[in-house]
Amino acid sequence: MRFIPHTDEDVATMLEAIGAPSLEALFACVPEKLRLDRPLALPAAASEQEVLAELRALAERNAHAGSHAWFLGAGTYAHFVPSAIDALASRAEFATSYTPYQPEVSQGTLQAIFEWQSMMCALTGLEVSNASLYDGASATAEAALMAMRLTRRSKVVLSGGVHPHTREVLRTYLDGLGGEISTAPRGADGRTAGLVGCVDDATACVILQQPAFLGAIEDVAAAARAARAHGAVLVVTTSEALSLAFLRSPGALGADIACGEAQSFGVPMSFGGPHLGFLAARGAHVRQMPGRLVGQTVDARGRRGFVLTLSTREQHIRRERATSNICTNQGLCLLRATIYLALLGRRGLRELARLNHAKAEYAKSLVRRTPGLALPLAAPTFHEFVVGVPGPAEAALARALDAGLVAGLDLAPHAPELGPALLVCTTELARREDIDRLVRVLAGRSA
Amino acid sequence: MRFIPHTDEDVATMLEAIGAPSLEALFACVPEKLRLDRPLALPAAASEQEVLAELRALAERNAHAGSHAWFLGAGTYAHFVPSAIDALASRAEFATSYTPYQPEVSQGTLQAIFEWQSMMCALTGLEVSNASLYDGASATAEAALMAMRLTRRSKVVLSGGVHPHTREVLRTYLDGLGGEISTAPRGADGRTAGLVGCVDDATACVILQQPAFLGAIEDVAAAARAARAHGAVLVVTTSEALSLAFLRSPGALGADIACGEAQSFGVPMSFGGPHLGFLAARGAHVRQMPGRLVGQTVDARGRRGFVLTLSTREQHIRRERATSNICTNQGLCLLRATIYLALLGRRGLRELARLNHAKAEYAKSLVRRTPGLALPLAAPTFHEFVVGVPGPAEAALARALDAGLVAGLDLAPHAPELGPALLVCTTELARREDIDRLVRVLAGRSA
Amino acid sequence: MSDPRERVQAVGNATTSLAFEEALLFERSRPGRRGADLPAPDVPDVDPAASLPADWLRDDLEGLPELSEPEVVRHFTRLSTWNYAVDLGLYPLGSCTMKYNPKLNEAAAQLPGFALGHPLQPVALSQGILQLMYELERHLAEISGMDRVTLQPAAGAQGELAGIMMIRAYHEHRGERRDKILIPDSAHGTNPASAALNGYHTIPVPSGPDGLIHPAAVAERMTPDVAGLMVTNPNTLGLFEEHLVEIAEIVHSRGGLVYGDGANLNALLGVARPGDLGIDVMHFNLHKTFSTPHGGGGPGAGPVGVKNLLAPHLPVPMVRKLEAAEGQGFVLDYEFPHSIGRLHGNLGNVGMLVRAFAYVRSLGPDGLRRCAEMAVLNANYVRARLRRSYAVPYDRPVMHECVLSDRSFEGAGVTTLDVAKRLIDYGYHPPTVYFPLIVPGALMIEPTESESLEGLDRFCEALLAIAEEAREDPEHVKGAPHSTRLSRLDETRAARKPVLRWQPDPDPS
Amino acid sequence: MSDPRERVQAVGNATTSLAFEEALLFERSRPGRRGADLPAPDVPDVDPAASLPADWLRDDLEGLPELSEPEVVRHFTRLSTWNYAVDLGLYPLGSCTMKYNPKLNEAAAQLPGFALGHPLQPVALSQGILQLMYELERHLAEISGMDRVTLQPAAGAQGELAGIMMIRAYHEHRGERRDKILIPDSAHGTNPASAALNGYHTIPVPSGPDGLIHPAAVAERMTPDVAGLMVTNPNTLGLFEEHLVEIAEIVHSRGGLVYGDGANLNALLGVARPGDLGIDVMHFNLHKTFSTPHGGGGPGAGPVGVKNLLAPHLPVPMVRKLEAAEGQGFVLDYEFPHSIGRLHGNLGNVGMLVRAFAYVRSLGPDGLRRCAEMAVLNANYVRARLRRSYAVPYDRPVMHECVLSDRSFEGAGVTTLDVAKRLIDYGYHPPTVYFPLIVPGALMIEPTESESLEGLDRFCEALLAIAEEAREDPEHVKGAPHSTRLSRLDETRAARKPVLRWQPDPDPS
Ligand SMILES: Cc1ncc(COP(=O)(O)O)c(C=O)c1O
Ligand SMILES: Cc1ncc(COP(=O)(O)O)c(C=O)c1O
Repeated sequence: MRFIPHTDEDVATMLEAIGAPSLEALFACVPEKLRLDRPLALPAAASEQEVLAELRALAERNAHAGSHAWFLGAGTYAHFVPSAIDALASRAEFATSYTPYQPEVSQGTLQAIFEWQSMMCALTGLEVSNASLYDGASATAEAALMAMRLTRRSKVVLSGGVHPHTREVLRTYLDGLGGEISTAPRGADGRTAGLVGCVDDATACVILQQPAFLGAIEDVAAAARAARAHGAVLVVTTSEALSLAFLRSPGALGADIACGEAQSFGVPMSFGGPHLGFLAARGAHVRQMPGRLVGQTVDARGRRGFVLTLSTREQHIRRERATSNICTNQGLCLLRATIYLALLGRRGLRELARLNHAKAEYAKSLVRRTPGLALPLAAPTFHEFVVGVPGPAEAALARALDAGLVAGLDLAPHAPELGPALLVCTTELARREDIDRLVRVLAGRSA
Repeated sequence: MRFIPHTDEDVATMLEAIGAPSLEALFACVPEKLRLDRPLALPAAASEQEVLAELRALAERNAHAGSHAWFLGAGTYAHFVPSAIDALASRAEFATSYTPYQPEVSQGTLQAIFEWQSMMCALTGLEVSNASLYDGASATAEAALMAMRLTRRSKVVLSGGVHPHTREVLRTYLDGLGGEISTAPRGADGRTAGLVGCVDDATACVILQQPAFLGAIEDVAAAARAARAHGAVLVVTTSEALSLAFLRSPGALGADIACGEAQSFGVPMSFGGPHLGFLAARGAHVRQMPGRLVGQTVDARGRRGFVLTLSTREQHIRRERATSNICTNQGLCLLRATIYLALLGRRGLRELARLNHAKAEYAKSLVRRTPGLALPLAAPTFHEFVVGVPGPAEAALARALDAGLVAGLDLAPHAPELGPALLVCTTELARREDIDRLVRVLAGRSA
Repeated sequence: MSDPRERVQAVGNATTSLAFEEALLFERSRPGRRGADLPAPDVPDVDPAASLPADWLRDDLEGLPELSEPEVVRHFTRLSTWNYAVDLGLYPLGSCTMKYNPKLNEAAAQLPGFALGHPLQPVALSQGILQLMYELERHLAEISGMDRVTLQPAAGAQGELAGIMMIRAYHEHRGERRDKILIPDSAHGTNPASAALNGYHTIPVPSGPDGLIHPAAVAERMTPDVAGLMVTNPNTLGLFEEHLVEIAEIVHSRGGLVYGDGANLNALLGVARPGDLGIDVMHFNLHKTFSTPHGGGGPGAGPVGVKNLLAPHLPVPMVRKLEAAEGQGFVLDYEFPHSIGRLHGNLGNVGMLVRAFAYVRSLGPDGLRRCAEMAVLNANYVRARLRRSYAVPYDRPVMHECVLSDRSFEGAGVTTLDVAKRLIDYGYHPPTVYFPLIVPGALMIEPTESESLEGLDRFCEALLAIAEEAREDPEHVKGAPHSTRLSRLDETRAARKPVLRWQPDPDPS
Repeated sequence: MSDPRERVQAVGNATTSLAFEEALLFERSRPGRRGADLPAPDVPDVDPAASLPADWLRDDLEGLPELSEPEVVRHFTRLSTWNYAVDLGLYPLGSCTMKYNPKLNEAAAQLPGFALGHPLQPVALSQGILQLMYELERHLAEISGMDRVTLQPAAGAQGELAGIMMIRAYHEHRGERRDKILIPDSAHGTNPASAALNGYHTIPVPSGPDGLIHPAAVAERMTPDVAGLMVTNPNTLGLFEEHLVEIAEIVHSRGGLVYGDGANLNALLGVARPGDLGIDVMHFNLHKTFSTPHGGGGPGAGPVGVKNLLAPHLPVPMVRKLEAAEGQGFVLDYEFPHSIGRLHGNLGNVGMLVRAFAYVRSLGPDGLRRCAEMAVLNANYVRARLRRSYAVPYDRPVMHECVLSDRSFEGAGVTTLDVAKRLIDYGYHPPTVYFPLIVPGALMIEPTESESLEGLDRFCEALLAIAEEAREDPEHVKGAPHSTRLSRLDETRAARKPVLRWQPDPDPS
């Protein structure tokens, strides 16, 4: 066993020092009859060479953003990841360390988290950001719970534009605390309609996704007014953090909590996880925030340093009264995102967002001009939008696949009322010629 | 330009400090008419995303040991590389540092080299090993030059079993110093024959490759006697360092210098380079050795440490009288090999060598039993051997390729006298079912 | 007594050396620098203001830095050198199982077929990963003695949440209203927090003088309004809950269920199975027992195993292998009528599942059992070597970790915190401190099976040297660490006047 | 004067911190441990003694260590922390061009289609790599103004060897016997060494008082038995050889050829081309100018460019693009009748070629020129900031590097070595020292274009602080480095009593 150093001699020496006759004896406290009297029924150990071969074979049976031209987004996005991120995030000092409980030997992780918090404040237009939550869906659920604590109310008004999975997770989380959810429907242009009607004085928060699941860019300011009118908290969530570099910040538009998924910032899609949930809020609400926070301080000799702080909110101190049960979070994904934002920087990130938008506008312009295809939703979009296709969406996807394209998400389960339609996303990875091919095959013409 | 930090403002500040009116002015010392008056005719800069896409496309147009079952060796071997090697050798502290001229900030590299030297002494059965040479071919040429210096003789007796490329490189290197080369032919069983006849009192060294290019295991002791009889130096070179774990060490069998290629120790094949030349010798000959040497010493406070030593042999001190002109060598490949040997260790490396041998013996046993195929050379082998095939070797290779196998090296250019034949190698990567398929397709039967 | 630096050098694990300073990204930023370049646009540029109100648009990203790639690389490389890590040395954080993280796992997870796959791509295009998940579920079920396992939870705490939700669903489904849950006083903070998120009131169960929970204590509290018991076995003292079966019977007999916190499963691998001990539902911490890296605070993965009685309540989707009749392959299965719903936005932290799968395949049944044996051997060895110099609150053989305390240093006024900080000077990460709460001044040491005999000896010599220092040179211990770039950071100040982000001009002081 | 540690902290680049000790592999070894496991044998085991005499076989590998994978990983991770590196800070080694090594290059080189390819696989299966090599040859030719470029040499010195061989072949082919070669006294040691390997006697050419070679000095020595001149431009003083064209004419007019040592090409990228300056043959150091990592001493790559007159003598094989008539693609070309033969066992250090190709593609024409401009700007800026505090032997504008000396500290008895070692305490790798030989106590500083203005300022402040220390606190400077794990290793002892390997019982002392 190459992972375990013990030789038989070592074992003997140690048993002797302990005063135990045998390894078996170390488990004397486990009642005889409860011990497993057989080897576990698992495949026998394999060598590194064999395990890698087995995993390669499995991996090769998956399609991925490297094997096809990729237009599938819907909450998980194929963006380019600069090589420096893998090189740095794989450094053992980052990857094989624990949560930075001991600041003297964890300043690397702590300073990086502080930098992340700072940049997320800048992007969300809010004063406090935590050090990650599991993913965008649980971050949104945590935001709702936070709003319920802040308002001591239990009603949540949910935009129909929130990602369906996020809505499901929200239901799962709220169920235990008697939170009730009412959903504001989608208007004809794709934006959330009739929010105002749903909000009342029992409403803890309004949850709006920006951009909406089907791509529409929502009117955050209007939602803020609707929420504020009843003393409710406005939560703006996003499943595409890059949109923060494109749109005015949620904070600036009146959101009290901004949360969501930051996988787009240098985290591989990896079949949906590990990704990176984030949550930012107004300074006044910091003590109700879930998740870890890193703060600046000084050491015994007055030198600047960083520590985990305000932990009285957390489970290991506050236990059943904690703001959340989260312990292990998404540290290394946060580090990747911090490196990503440092590389892209103040100008690069905005330019990237604009490029993503321009690709989508180009694709939409082709769709508009292509008989058989349609853009059923009129609202402006960022880099993702709905395309109505001739005949069943499944058939369109299959045609695209034959042409080496993963064309998008079949909306039949999510928005049947739109007829056969796909949710299509264009990031910087989508080359013009791929977009051209996509439009041709969706329209039923040969690639 | 993401690699260059200078902003226009920085440039202005710096020009001012220098007192230069413009960047152009910094090149005033370059006569006007000699300056390039146009941009270089190169493709325009591409983004990281584009460059990676371009390189992926090129890489995908190459076959490789991951895309086919691999039986091609002939001096470059497809062995499994433990994942820990990439993880450690890619650490910036190893990869982005220079030759360890300043020991106080280079102990990591220095200690690793010292460990490498120690292990190569153990493997070769000699007292001194250097810190790498470019590759096995140049290492063999350096060994010949070293022998010429040691003996003040200029005649080199070369076994016909030495890798043809190594022979060519040797000729290239010796040409400038008037070394003359005579070649001992290959005997019917594949081993070098008539060495004795070639050696005389003008012979600086006898160079034997172990195993020989066509796989035969040579009689090193006999060669040692032949060399010793005339005061010549015996150089034993290998293109498969793993054989050192299978066969009695060259030193133990009478070799004065052992050298060759250690790519098999965790260095990727990478189309032939960078690989890892090594050279070890008797202690008495250390001052005639080429290449860097690391020695143990103590620091100002008496603590053990390591430094580059005996540099008076080297070009930066001895200049035209140096033992070699080598400066930059194969440091990071040496590190990979050091990690490899540390992982495989005293037992693992021998077991691996035995496994390689067992695979070859299995393959040979099939070949023996297969009509149409033959083993033209009778001498025992390690993991590589010659297979006579029916019809042109090219056709056999093509058949194998259709079955997803890279079957070996066509020997037509190297040993036409053997008729249509392939040099076939089986490492631990060759699975039994692949070997079975190989034998079937070579025999002309369907895979 | 000798010079403090000499004492450290005598143990031979650590020294001091050159280290690098590094400012914040924002302080290194210079307008106009860039660390990434974008592909040349191959589509017409579009002014967003054409389709959107100008005041909906972002005009600037003030607050994001501007650096070149070399500066960014240097920044984070330097930061990394300020961290301690498993790859640098023994990391005895009790309850965290800081075992070696095989490099093979990382290589596997980085394969494009895993790293670049999309959670919503058609299952026909995802058969490789679905098979891996299917097999990993089978393996975890066998290891734990559970019937089904959901791979969705992103960490142990989310696993607890899911597990307690299933217990709640189970009772509700049977029309029972139970609003309390029993939790031992030695439990980890996530246990009560997860219960609370389910609306449960938590009833603490006191540990006995031997550090174990006793049937009587449970029986007394196991009233009809109690939904169940959350138990950690081995518990956070590193002790095997010897009465668990009897306790489970009590809970079951009164209609309750038993949740098992699997954080300490490493001690039981191949030796005993929670499912055979009366546990109905449990979580795994793949980032502990199954060697996926902790990443400075995650990501992890917290699969949850259940007995069949809870299977109808599992979160969806699960992975199902098609019956021969249905054809070949794997699909996502949503057919769980009484499911608690979805917990994760996607399929879970799949990248971590790949690593854990590689680990299980590498170890096999014998290797897994060897882990448990060597982990327990190491913990008992450390205990044996230290028990004469450190107070051992519950002085009996342990499983994978042992808990010491600072009681023996009260005289000298040296605390657990001091010992922990001083250990840093000797080149070791401190153990878990002040947990479990039932041990005042706890020092909780979990060496894991990855550590060698000599490595443990050196570690123990450091702790023994500190015990001596505590008596002979207490001030030096109280001033520790002396070797690090920063020493004793002021956590009170951080919390009293929180500075949680960098700002162009942060208020001074 | 202030406390030495405070002086270091004032510059703000470095401090001291915890570091780890680590013994030799052999000292950590324990019989029976293993760090790798082998695939289960799927073929019958074979006793080698069946086919080979027992005394030809290896019975044991005594001297190789036995460690588990975690121990090996820790060993080398700890070792790595003892190194300085470009990714940690400025690395001003003159003549070594320690520029930033883009991570993209590494990612590209690791693609299986590059890393796992075999040099002897049929060219039909290697079209991707052959195209890359073909294009890289074209790019290097354009950058240097040469006609053809061989990619075979493994490093600069092997490139020199190849280049001088071609010069020799050229003369021999024309029936001329020339056995001398001219080399400036400022040349790098590999130049004379490479010439000597060709059997040439080297005739030193003295540099003029301005640090340049002068036509007269060359004319004087350029006799009919001289094969040519080896010149480095910019030279090792960082000065552009202003008379090179005239000098080349002299050499050519007397039947000689001019070899250009391209180690300093970084200064000329896109600004001037050696081929336009009269150079007939030159080498490139891809590990300098083209950003491939130095790896603690290689591997590098040293392609050699030649004018057409030398092309017939190029080493084989070269890569050739098929003519339209022959079909599509690339082949290996052996048709060089007067080739000097083969230099490398295979095609060269291909992995480095991939990295250099990625670099050229990333920078393009403008980026390459920008490198030269910023490299020269940085060197002149450092010179400008230091020239008042350090002796500058040849005080004129420089190209990519500047050479200072310790003359100004003679009084205090502080030497270049002392300054170099003290610079370590400030967190910098020392410059190249005592080279070029013509400058006593040379400090040769090459910042490269990768360094920022603030970075250079901090570096200069360190050197200025040291200059002050040399006067005010010379003893402290002579004792440096004070911050490192080890200080001032005894090189004399190492050479006098060489211990070049670990042995079970190394003789004491
Ligand atoms: C005993 C115990 N339970 C639960 C947890 C929580 O697990 P996670 O951090 O994976 O959420 C931990 C983690 O420290 C633990 O030690
Ligand atoms: C001026 C000069 N020439 C030649 C060389 C030798 O190049 P390499 O180390 O690549 O063999 C060097 C390397 O330091 C150099 O600086």
